[in-house]
Amino acid sequence: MYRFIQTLLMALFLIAAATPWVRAEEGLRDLVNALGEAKLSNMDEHIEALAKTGDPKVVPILEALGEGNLYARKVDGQVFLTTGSGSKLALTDPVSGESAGEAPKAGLQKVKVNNSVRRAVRTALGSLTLLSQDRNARLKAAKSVLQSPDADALDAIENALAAEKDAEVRALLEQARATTLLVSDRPVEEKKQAVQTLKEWGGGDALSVLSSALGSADEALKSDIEAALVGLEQTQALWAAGQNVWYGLSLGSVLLLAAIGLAITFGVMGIINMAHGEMVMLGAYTTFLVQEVVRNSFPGLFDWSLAIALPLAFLVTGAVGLAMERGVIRFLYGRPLETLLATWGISLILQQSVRTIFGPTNREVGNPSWMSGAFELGGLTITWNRLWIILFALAAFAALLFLLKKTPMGLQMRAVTQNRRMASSMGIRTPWVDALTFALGSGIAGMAGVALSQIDNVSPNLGQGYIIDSFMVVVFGGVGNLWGTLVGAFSLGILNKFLEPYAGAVLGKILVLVLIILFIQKRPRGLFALKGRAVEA
Amino acid sequence: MTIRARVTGAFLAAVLSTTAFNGAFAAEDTIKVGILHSLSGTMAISETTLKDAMLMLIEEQNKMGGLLGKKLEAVVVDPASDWPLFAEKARELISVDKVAAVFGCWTSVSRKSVLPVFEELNSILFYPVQYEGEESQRNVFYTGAAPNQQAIPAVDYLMENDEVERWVLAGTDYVYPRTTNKILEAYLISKGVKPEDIMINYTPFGHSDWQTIVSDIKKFGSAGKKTAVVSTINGDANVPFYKELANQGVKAEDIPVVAFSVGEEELAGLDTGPLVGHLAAWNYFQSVDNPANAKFIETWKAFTKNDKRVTNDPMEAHYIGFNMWLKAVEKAGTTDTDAVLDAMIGISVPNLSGGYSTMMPNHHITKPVLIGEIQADGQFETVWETPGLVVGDEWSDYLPDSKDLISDWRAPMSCGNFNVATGKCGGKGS
Amino acid sequence: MITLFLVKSLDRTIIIAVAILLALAVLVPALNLLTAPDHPLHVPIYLVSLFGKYLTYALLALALDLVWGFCGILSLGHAAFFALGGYAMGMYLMRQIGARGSYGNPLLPDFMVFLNWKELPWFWYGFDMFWFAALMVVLVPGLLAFVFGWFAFRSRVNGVYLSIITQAMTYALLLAFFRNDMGFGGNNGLTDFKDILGFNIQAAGTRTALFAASALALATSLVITSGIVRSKFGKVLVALRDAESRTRFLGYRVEHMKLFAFTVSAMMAGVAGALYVPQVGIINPGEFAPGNSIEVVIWTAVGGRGTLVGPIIGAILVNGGKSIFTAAFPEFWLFALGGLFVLVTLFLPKGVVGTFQQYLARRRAYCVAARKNEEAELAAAEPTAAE
Amino acid sequence: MTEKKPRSLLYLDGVSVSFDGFKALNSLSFVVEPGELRAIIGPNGAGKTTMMDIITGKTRPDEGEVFFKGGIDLTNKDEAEIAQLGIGRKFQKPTVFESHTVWDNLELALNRSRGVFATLFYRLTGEDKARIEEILSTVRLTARRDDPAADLSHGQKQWLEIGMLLAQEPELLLVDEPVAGMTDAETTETAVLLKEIAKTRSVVVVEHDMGFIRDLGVKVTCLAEGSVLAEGSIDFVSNDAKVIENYLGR
Repeated sequence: MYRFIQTLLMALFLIAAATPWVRAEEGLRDLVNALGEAKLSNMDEHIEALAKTGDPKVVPILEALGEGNLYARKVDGQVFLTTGSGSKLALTDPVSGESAGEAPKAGLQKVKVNNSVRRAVRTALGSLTLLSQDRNARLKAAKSVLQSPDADALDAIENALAAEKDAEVRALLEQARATTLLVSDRPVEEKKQAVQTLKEWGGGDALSVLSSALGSADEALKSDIEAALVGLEQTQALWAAGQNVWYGLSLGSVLLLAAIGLAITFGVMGIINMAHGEMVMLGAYTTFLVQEVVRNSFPGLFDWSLAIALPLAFLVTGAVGLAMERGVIRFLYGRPLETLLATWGISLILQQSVRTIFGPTNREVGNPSWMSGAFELGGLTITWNRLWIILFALAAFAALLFLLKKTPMGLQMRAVTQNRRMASSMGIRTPWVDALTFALGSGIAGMAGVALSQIDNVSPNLGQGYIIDSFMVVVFGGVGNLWGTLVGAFSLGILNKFLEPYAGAVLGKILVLVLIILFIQKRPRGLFALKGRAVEA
Repeated sequence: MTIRARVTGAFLAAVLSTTAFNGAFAAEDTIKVGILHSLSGTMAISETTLKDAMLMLIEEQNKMGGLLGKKLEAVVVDPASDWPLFAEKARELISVDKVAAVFGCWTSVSRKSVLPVFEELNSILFYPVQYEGEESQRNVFYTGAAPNQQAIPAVDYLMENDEVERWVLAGTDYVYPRTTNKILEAYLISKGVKPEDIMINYTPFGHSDWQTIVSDIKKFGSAGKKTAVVSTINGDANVPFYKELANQGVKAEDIPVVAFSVGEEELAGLDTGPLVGHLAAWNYFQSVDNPANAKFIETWKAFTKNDKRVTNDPMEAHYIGFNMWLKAVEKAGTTDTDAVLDAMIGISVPNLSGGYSTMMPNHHITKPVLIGEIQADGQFETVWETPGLVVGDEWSDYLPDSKDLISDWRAPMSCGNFNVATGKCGGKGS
Repeated sequence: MITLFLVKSLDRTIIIAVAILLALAVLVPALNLLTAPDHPLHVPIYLVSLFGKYLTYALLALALDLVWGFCGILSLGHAAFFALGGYAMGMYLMRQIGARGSYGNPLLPDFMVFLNWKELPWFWYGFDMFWFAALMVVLVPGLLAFVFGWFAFRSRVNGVYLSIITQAMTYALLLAFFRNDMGFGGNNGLTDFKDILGFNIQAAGTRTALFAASALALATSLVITSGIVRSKFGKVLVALRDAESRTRFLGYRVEHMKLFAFTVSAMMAGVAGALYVPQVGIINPGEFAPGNSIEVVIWTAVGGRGTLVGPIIGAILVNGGKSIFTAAFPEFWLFALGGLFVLVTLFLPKGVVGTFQQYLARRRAYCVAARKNEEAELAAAEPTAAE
Repeated sequence: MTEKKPRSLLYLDGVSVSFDGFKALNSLSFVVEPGELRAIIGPNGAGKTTMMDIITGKTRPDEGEVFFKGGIDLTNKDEAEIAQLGIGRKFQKPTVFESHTVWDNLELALNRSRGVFATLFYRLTGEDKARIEEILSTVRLTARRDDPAADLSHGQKQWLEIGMLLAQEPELLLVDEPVAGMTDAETTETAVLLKEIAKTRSVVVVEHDMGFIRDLGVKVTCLAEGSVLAEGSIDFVSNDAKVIENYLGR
């Protein structure tokens, strides 16, 4: 399928030298227009033909094709590059690159693409752009040849390697060359060299390349590959354990975020707040609303939408919390089990309100660019959104700790929750402090909602999924102890992730629950229980 | 403003249904249609839309003069995603409200819960959702897809088009994924796929931490053979799953994911940019280009007063089921259950994907199967279509105990589980 | 000894409640079976099943009240015992289907057949016999409660910690029963029942009989609970609810007391579940959902915890309301339900029955005081102890 | 005090316990003879309540020995067992069963079999009835026998609790600040009552009220910082220099 690359340069020369430019342009136009009539099944042949021209104009055309921006005009079958969306599209002539006006969408027929077409486009673009002027284009090209090794492309890769100056691209090309070498019919000596390169490269990808090469390798090569594999597998196992820890931390940070507000309302104030999950949900919906406004009015600010949503979510859910405390909960102090009933009722009301206002379906909350994608750290794959969520959870925790331990406000809160009467007789306005503490807990839950909107559904049911886990974390860590919540969240997260590969996701979760139950038998007041003379009489 | 409109709309709907409930003073010359979809609880996310779709279909039909000269009247109840409550509400609809037919249920368990009620009280249920098959009941019409109308064509497509050799069957741990995966596993092995090239994974409902599983999929897919994921992951868990796929950089060109429970509604909650090219197999997509569908979408948007509302496959199933029921009632001249049950078989109505769907003797319908790729705008683009219509196969040919069973509700057989090997009705027959 | 125990259990309220239940057990089936459908007194089968369901809920609420209202153990996992009882009954009903399933397999239930199970798992053995299933209905929840309580009460887990781990228990069971590998039908649970003790489960006669059985079970449980509560043991329960340490220092083994109450309560919940399943026709893991357990708490709170008829009235009120509202205001009933919970906790902290009792007690006290005043005025006599 | 006294009723030797680094009891040794009435004084935090917690099984000592009636090791028994052995305890804050009547409170406290089934099928005998009546009159609550305990005054609750302890028939009674919050008249009466009680059993009283202790006129132990500071008659102790510095002087 990729045999054309071998003849690519030759064809380029021949066409460029032997035919007048006009004919080349007309030929290109025909090829492009042919795309409009092509079927999905024979599309790759057309792409191949286009790539064979070697014409740099082909690059934007193929890119547009891959992105689904290529349309054929229904009246004359002319194919155009398009931009924009909605009922009218702006057309660009593929050959001249000039604007060709606008056309209603109804008069255009999209050139259909599917995965195999996109793959063909990617490969074609890869070879076409290996020698591009643009460093990023070369980088992308190197990645794509690495992903689809083809013996025929080996020469092109070596040519590109010879000309390449950029270290990063070079490294990729080296790997691509080694990977491709293994599937080529080059001599064993060169292949041994390639195995070495791959071994030094390391990581899961090298492992998979080598293990798939093992099956078809010569006897002479086999021992080399096997040796390389042993080393790679060992390091890979270590990295896998590290990766698991990372997943555990990441899950733990989600648990921490979900539970941290509850550590205030439940842990510190003793309110069994079943509406806690709904506070998280309201925070997520605030993010949705902020993004709606940003999308419609200030598209440039999209990357900032989360930063805008954070304080707003805090205010919104804080206000809801304040209203809840003033309206209901303040009548129930000292009757913790009854707060459970009332807040359960409130959670039903909040859920149904959101369902009525925003509809029952999921709402779209986008990831800003700095929260999308992943990067490699040694053998670890770290996704940006998880990293930010861990950082955010820790920051929220630190801020809360600071607020409670180092500020007058925090002192008052602790005073009131420890001894209401005493605090009140010392001039602290206890009702006010109660209300603010509850609002604080709710507000933090709202901020957690902003973060969770990045990884989970934004639907009226969002909160329900977290409420039980949150209670488990707070109880496991020890009610009334923020550090307990922190340690509890991360240890449950990591435990869960280490059980998951052996027991599966479902059984793993059951095991964690059983372990919590057993743990509470051992330490009936949680991990970080306050020891001391029981005040109970 | 749209919010206010929706609140008033919902309020009006509530008032309407209140009057509907107080059936005592409702006019006698209406035909009542029961709508049994969860409006609260976990399934409200999917089912509320179907309730709205039914209200729209009934309103449209009334504009065209109703049925048998009478107006249709919708009776809406909320079974609240609580399965035993489904049974209670079904009983209430049939014996208190005396509805002529019920359109409802989403999950298999809700259908299982109401089955005995429909059987006992002899009424009709239209069930609009793709399901695991292995059932054919006299009082139920299955307008959603059976596994052979969704799962098997999707796998065929991937095998032919993308030359997939390694398969990940990922599902939520409940009956539909379990059965579908059993069928697919048997099917794949019959196609020469080696057992070690099939990875099966189950997760709990509402699973939200997909890091480990997605990285396992990546690892499974990097063994040098073309790999695809067949996802029977249920509603709620899909958004975090796709978000994790996007973030870990699993591209459709490398490891395509084909899903059977992800439709336009589910995509509405996602940024589909990074997901372009992942697949879904359905019998209908909103993007299908034909006049009937265009009109349907237009009516829907007008009815919901929201031009961002999307349509999806189960809505189309209700559309087909409702029209079939209308036609059957007209043919029978009465809403009497037995007469309608007889009249239903063989009824053929236009579907929204540009053809006709027919009610087969096994109470399943014929449908085209479409494979669509996710687009950046949250729609699907059809990339493949079965050449003709596929008949829903209630008893799968790929499960050892069900391959001998057939269903035919026409007299004289009138049997939901006729065993062709023993020639007796009632499974193996003993 | 036992008779004394039972006689002591009967006071006026209990006698009235039991009488009403017994009357219902006779009258409702009679009115359903013996009157014509258009007769003004006819009770439609729909209502029979509905109220039969409410009665099993009432029994569940009563069971919870025994541990929560009288013993101070707020169990957020009582639905688990209910569901286990239900599953035991469901397994019996499944086995009764026999070869009438879709696949005609005489031994295996349908869901096992199409998931390719080859033989019946060991824990399904015996469930083809009613006596065995009936035994399991009380034994399985009882045993779970005993083991769970043994550990928890011995370790002195109490208050919210206990509530949360009971919730963890039911949640873990929920996840476990969702697993198809467990052999309980996964998410779909057990359904498609045909008959019970040889009677067609859909027949009106069977339904009314089940209703009567539920009413009888509730009446019996009411008498037993009342006996427990009115015995010295019951007084110890209330004592440890109010002052656990004091009770301990008086020499009572608080953990044994709690364990007994918890186990009895779980068994009652199991019976409720077993009666519930044939009436609704399905049992599935959804019954284990933590939300269900919280709802039971709410029924009890609405009716009045720490009273015996309270939970019964609460369960019927809330569920009746739910049945009406889900049909009358399908989009708004959650507001009504949520609002009800908030209002009850705020304004009727003792529940409907508790508040009513309080009102009666206050009136009585007022009358006594008034009488005393009169007497004092009349003769300045020595005030006698109020009777 | 280190030699073993097997005939003593209660014997504590070298008992230490600490909470999060704070040493509540520091090698405390303490002996009570049968039939003795003993008063314990000491500043706040001296370990008085902790000592009671250890004797009654609520807290386990980190080290040290606790024996009852010579050979019964109390450190491995829980509250219920110890109570059944015959050690009664009155809390600092009056703790009675508020939702039960005065009568029921006493009935529950009665020294009868306390198992699950024994209580389930318990029947009030004439003998028990008479015993309760007797205690009621001892603690002067006969008139209020059918009132809920919650309705009693503070002093009456203290008395009811003492009555419950009497019903329990312990051999050793630990009483924590019995006169806190009582009127002078009530205090005097309580002293009389305790002396009365001490005729038939040993009593250990923790109290701050020096007047009350003088009324009792018994041997006094002064605790400070978790160990015994001084022991002897009230005059001896109140003249001890260390006691004055640590406690009385303040």
